[in-house]
Amino acid sequence: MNIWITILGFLATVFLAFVVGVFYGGFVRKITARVQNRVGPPVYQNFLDIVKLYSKKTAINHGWMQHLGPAFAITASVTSLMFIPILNGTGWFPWFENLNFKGDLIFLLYMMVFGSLGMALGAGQTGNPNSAIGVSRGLSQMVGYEIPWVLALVALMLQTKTTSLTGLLDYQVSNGTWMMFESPFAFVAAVLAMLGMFHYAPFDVPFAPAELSSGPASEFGGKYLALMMSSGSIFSFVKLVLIVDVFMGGASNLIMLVVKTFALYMIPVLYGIVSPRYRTEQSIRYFWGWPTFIGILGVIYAVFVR
Amino acid sequence: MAFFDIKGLVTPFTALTQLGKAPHTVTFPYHKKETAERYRGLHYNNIEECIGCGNCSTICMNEAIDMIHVDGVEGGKGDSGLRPRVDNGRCCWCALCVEVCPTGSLNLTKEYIYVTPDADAFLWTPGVSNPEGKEIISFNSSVETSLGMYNRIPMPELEGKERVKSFAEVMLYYSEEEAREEATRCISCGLCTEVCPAHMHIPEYINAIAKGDDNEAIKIIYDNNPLGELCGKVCTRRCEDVCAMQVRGDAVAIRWLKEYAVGRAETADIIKEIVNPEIKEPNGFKVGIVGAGPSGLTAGYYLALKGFDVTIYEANKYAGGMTMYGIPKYRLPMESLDKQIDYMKSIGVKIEFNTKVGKDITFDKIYKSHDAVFVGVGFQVPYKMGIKGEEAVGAFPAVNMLFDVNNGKTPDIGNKVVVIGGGNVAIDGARVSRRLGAEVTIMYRRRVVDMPADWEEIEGAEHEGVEIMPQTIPVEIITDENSKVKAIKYLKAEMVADDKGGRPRPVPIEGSETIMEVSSVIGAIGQEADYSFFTEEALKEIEINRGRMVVDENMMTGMKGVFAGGDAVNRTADAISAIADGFKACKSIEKMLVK
Amino acid sequence: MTDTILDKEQKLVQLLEQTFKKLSGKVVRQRRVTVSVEKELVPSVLSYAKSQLGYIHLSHMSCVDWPENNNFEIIYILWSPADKVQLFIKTLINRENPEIDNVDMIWKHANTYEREIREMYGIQFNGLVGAQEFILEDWDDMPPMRRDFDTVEYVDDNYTFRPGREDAGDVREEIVKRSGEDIPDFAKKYSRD
Amino acid sequence: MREKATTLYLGPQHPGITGNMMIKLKVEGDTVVKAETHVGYLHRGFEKLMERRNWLQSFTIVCRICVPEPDPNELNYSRAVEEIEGRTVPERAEWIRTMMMELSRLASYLLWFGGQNGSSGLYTMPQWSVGDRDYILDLFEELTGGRVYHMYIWPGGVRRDLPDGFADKVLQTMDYLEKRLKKYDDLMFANTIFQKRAQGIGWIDPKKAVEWGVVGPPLRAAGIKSDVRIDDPYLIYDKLDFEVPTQTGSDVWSRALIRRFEFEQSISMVRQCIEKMPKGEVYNKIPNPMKWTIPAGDAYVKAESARGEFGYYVVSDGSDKPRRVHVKGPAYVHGVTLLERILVGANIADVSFIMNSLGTCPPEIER
Amino acid sequence: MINDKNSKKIVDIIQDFSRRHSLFVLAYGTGCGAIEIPPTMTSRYDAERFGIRGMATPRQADLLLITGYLASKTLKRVIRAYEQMQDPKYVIGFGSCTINGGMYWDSYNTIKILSDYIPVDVYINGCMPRPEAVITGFIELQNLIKEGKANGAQKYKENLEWYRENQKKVIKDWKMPDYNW
Repeated sequence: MNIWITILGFLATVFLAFVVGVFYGGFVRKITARVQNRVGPPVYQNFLDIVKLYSKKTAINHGWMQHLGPAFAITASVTSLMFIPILNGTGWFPWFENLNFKGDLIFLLYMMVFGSLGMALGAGQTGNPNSAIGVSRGLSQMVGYEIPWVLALVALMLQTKTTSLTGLLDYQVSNGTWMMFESPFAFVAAVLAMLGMFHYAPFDVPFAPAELSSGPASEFGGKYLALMMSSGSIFSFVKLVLIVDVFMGGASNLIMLVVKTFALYMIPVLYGIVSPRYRTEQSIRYFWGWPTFIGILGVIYAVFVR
Repeated sequence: MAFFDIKGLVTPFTALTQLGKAPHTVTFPYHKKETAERYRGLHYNNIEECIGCGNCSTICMNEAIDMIHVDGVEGGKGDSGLRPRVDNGRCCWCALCVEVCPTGSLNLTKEYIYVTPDADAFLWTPGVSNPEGKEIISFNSSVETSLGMYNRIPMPELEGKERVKSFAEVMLYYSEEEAREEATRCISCGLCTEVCPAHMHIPEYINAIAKGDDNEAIKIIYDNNPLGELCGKVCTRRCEDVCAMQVRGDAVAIRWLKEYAVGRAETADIIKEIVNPEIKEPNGFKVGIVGAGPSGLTAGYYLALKGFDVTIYEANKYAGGMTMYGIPKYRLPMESLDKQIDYMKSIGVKIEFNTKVGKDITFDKIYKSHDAVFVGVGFQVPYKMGIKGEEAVGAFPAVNMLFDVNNGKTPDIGNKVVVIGGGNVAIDGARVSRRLGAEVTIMYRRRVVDMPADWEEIEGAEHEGVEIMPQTIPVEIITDENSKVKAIKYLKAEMVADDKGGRPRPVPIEGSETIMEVSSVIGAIGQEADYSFFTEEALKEIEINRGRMVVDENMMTGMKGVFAGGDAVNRTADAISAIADGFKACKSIEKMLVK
Repeated sequence: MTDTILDKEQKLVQLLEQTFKKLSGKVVRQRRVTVSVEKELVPSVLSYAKSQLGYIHLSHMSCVDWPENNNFEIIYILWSPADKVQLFIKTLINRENPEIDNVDMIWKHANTYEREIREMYGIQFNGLVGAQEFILEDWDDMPPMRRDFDTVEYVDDNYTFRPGREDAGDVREEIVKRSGEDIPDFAKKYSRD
Repeated sequence: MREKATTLYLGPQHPGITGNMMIKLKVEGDTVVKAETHVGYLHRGFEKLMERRNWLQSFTIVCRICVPEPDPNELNYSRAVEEIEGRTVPERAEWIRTMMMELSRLASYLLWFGGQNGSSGLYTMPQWSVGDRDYILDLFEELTGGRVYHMYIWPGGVRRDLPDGFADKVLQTMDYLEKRLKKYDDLMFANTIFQKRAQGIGWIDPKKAVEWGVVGPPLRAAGIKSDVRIDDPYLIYDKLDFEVPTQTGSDVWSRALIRRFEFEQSISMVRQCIEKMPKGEVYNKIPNPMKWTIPAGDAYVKAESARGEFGYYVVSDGSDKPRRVHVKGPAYVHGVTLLERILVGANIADVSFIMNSLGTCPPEIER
Repeated sequence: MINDKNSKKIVDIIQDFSRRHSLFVLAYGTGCGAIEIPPTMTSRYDAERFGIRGMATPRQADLLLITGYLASKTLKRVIRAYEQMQDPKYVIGFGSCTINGGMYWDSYNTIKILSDYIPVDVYINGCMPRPEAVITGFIELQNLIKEGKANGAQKYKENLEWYRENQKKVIKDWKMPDYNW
């Protein structure tokens, strides 16, 4: 396979992820607005925001680590994207699967944390106490939701006896089933963990505006913020596709992909619209409660029942 | 807390049902919500209705309102010619300016959006900047809601039936409380001072009364009017015609407030103590004044204050001129005039009574022995009525009758009197006749509204039972064999619009001749001056035009050193103009001699 | 108002006057009593009212400047939920050397009032803790709530206003100009501002 | 292990702060160990300005003292002036004033629902309740001509009578709010997460509450039935039928419940006002405002605002300007000493939450 | 192609369009006009329709709303916040107080002319401006951006010394970090 086609294809993927992610953001704002009895911004509003932020002059310097933070974040999102099969089977972009390897699920787990850590370092550098507190909250919360999340994935791995995403996809496609039916407990645990991953209420603890201005992002404006928003958009797409791939049998074409990811996305979004924010320890306690319990159930189910 | 609160988890999701409902949003600017009927938006001022009193500017604690000249607004009597301009960089839209606007010309509109990058563009002249604002007036004030005090404190007066029994004063005048309350009505704009011939400091003394500083008020009044009590009782008060409160309500009772203030000082000594005038060292100049009427007294008073040696020559026994002899005592009691004249005497004004110039002393002598002469002779000789039978017994001019009555005589008028004329003198004549016990009818050529007399006087006369016959032209006095008045023949008249645009003229109706039996006919159609005391040389230099002396802006006649004032000079023919003339002449004399 | 209605109030005044010799009180109206005390007595009167008479709520505390008498008046307004009576406790302190004991051990929130009064009037409260600066920042003029502090003068010294309004006229002056009236100086104080 | 204390400045520019003030927090980990309120960012020197303005001019600036709830200011100022002067108020004006006060309480509570949830992160609630508050502001606009600054209640009565058809509009709005209150219940009060956030937070010791000067909903949440409307009835509250709810939790949750129940009471009171309002004059006219003097004297009047006892101490020296107007807002006692005390030991996540529950409004602290 | 003149124009147009339609407002209620910001931002008037939303920190915000009077104590913080904001940045002055002192013209503690201390792009009339007026102000600002006239920040940089001098007149104890421009 031509390396150039791979790179081109990869760029197309990033572009797709970016566009879909940003549009999703726009839809979320629109839906939120409608629940709140108002009209809301146009769906392309997030594009304008990002373009504008990119066009802003940036004259902040809090040391090199601050510059690296958003860079880490976008690197993490893009790298994760590289390892996730967007469409399964031999669809339009067969080369997407090339970067997958055995054990990439575990690699992804690390990769997804990497961005947050990068951000943490960058935000820590700014010297803003709000950032520091936000980072520590974000990391604490991550510790919370990673447990059910990992438990859910472990359950799947145990059940399908593979640590590769493609393996998981193949398993679902070949068996003609979705893992959410095969392993319901793991799915529930993963969805509950996902609530935390998306940082919508009640788990928007790290960014809590009324408490910490905007948390880690407090000192980031202009291009940095644009970078963070782009990375966030891509990253939310990554997370959605990952769960779709893992639990919902992937998608064979783009329309299916959009339908599945959007349906999945609505869970944290709608929950977020009607919920206040947890305190940090409440959030962690939440993840260590029912989600973890269900995750353990999932593992037990995988080991003993299947 | 339940271990697992399912209701608490689920019920919040019912909020999502709002997703399908129409938004509550007012999609401004595509859809504009109508503002309330009384919304307080940008100002609108009806430039024509506004009188420029500046009350809005005063009430505004933000000093947001300036009074400025606006193109096309000239100003004039009762209009300062200034219009409010609002600094929207100060305004807080409290609308107090609207609440205190005495004319109701200032309003707020429904328009409120004004956005600009130019911070200097927030000066807003209501009515000029938004001429279309009249249609969208929202917050306005009516007489009921406004903070203006439009109703005059009613003046206590004697009952009509009581009045005719004696010559007691009709007006009982304000008590202290009433005066304070009436004085608070004044918004101190000062529009009145312009039309006052003497330019008295009206807002200042009213404010002093409102604050309870009566003595200060007296002092302010005496600053340019030494006959405050006279004016307080009988002034024609043109000031009240232009009062800002009069636009939507009753004018402030300026005259009565003045009466109240000067009435506080009961004797000449008290006046002197309160006014405490600064009398300058004698400067050696001598000024002679002919006639102790209001103009002569005023000139004398202020000249005396300035150190002149003043002598007033008065033909009669008492000072006061026409105010003394022409105004009935129920309006102006004798004591009040005495008090003022005593006060003047106390500061050094000399008055030679019973000294008729031309008879007891020649004008020439006066002219030669003084550095300046002021002539304030007034109009004393009544006009003839010019109808048949005027010479009859029982037909006499009102002035003469009033002179007699004020001198303590009781003229024989019989029991049925007709007064001819519509001025204050006519009313005085009528009311005096009423007090002498006669049935009185006033005949006037025009309508009642056209009568030059004060409406209060007219009303007072009606209260006292005087019958007014408007549009009536007497043509003949019928006498009996003793050439005594027996009856009067008159015509009814109709009002015809004047071709030249003047006021409507009465035209007799053919064949409406009526005869009324009367015992006396009193004519009150005007007076003229008697200039016979002037020497011929003087008359050569002093120009007399239509019965009045012609003076320059310094009140000086054609003869050097001879000044004139009062009724014999100006057409308005009232006491306050005479006082103003005297004051002005005093200044001119001082300028001529001292500086 | 008959005496029986003011019973409660009069009893309160009597009680206070008996307990504290240097205290004079009067019933202003129903539900309101004013007493004047020496400033030394204030803490004891307050704590007595609070602990013995049931005036447990400090509604308000204020200060009024009376430069003509050369003193400040400090007012404590107490409220008794049981009696439903407002008790005004007033004391005068000298303007030259203004100090008074603080009472924030009796009511905690008196601290806030005292800090404000200290800053706004320059009155020293003995034993008051809390940062000196409360509302103002870097204030180097006279305490602003004193009557002799002229805020307009201060504004003129420190700030400017937008130009463009110099053409403003005054109605009275306009009339005076047009008519040639001459207002004497002693009358001017009665003219409209 | 003792963590290193960080200094955290909450404000003045901070989305979690109500208005424009600053709380300097000493934080160890997530726990506040010391809190210091810094105010003065909104100080305009009202009381000084009023010394320069005459009795009527002062009326237009008092409402600016507390922006979210201007009406108690107008009412208290007017009542204080009336008390010193001995001016009577027509009965209809008293009813209209009462209705204004209750409408303003509703508006204030709606804003508070928004603020409380803005700090808790339930952003749907502010969007709803602040949007609904606008309907009350529409009523105010209709009645007074102003949305926020009404300048309507003035010495002697109220400025204008009710416009035509106003009563119907009020009743319609009350029906609407009642309907919406059910939605608020579902979204906010029944919400497990909100309950978890609010319960046990910001506890005020009921035994010390009075000593700390606590007033209004926080005091009633501590189980003490104290309300100026029943303690010292003003306007026509003695003719209205209403209850004063109390709670015993003395935490944010109890305070929220108090406000929720009072919301219902206020709706009912507004309805009663509309029903029972007599006909007649609304204004006992004052003299020419530029010459209006008030005899010497002083008065302290208080009213129950949405946040508690709102007091005005007015002193007249017999001239046309006030000698002293001293405003005591409920936030004056809540926002400084009380807040500083109950924030100690709180989680930093709850600082803004607790501050909102006390209804801290900085403009009335510093004025 | 990128260096082509036409394409550059297109980039500019997109950039201007997004600048216009995405205005992040600094959540700082400096004065009483702040009470009309919640209605403007929430469901009844919903300024988010125009891409206007609140931002928590100055670093992220484009638009500073001076909602009425500024106490001199707040002015210090406002200047700090303004200088922390990233270019391009705009200021809207609300109501009378920012123009000529407003009703606090004789107060010892509030500034009178805002544009002496920080540059102001748009003024909105009112005390306080209604949400409709506020939205009109936003639209006016959008028009100014379109016309390239909203260059207050430029002015501030060019006349920094003049502004500093004015600022120091009011802020007596000048303890401010110099922000890297």
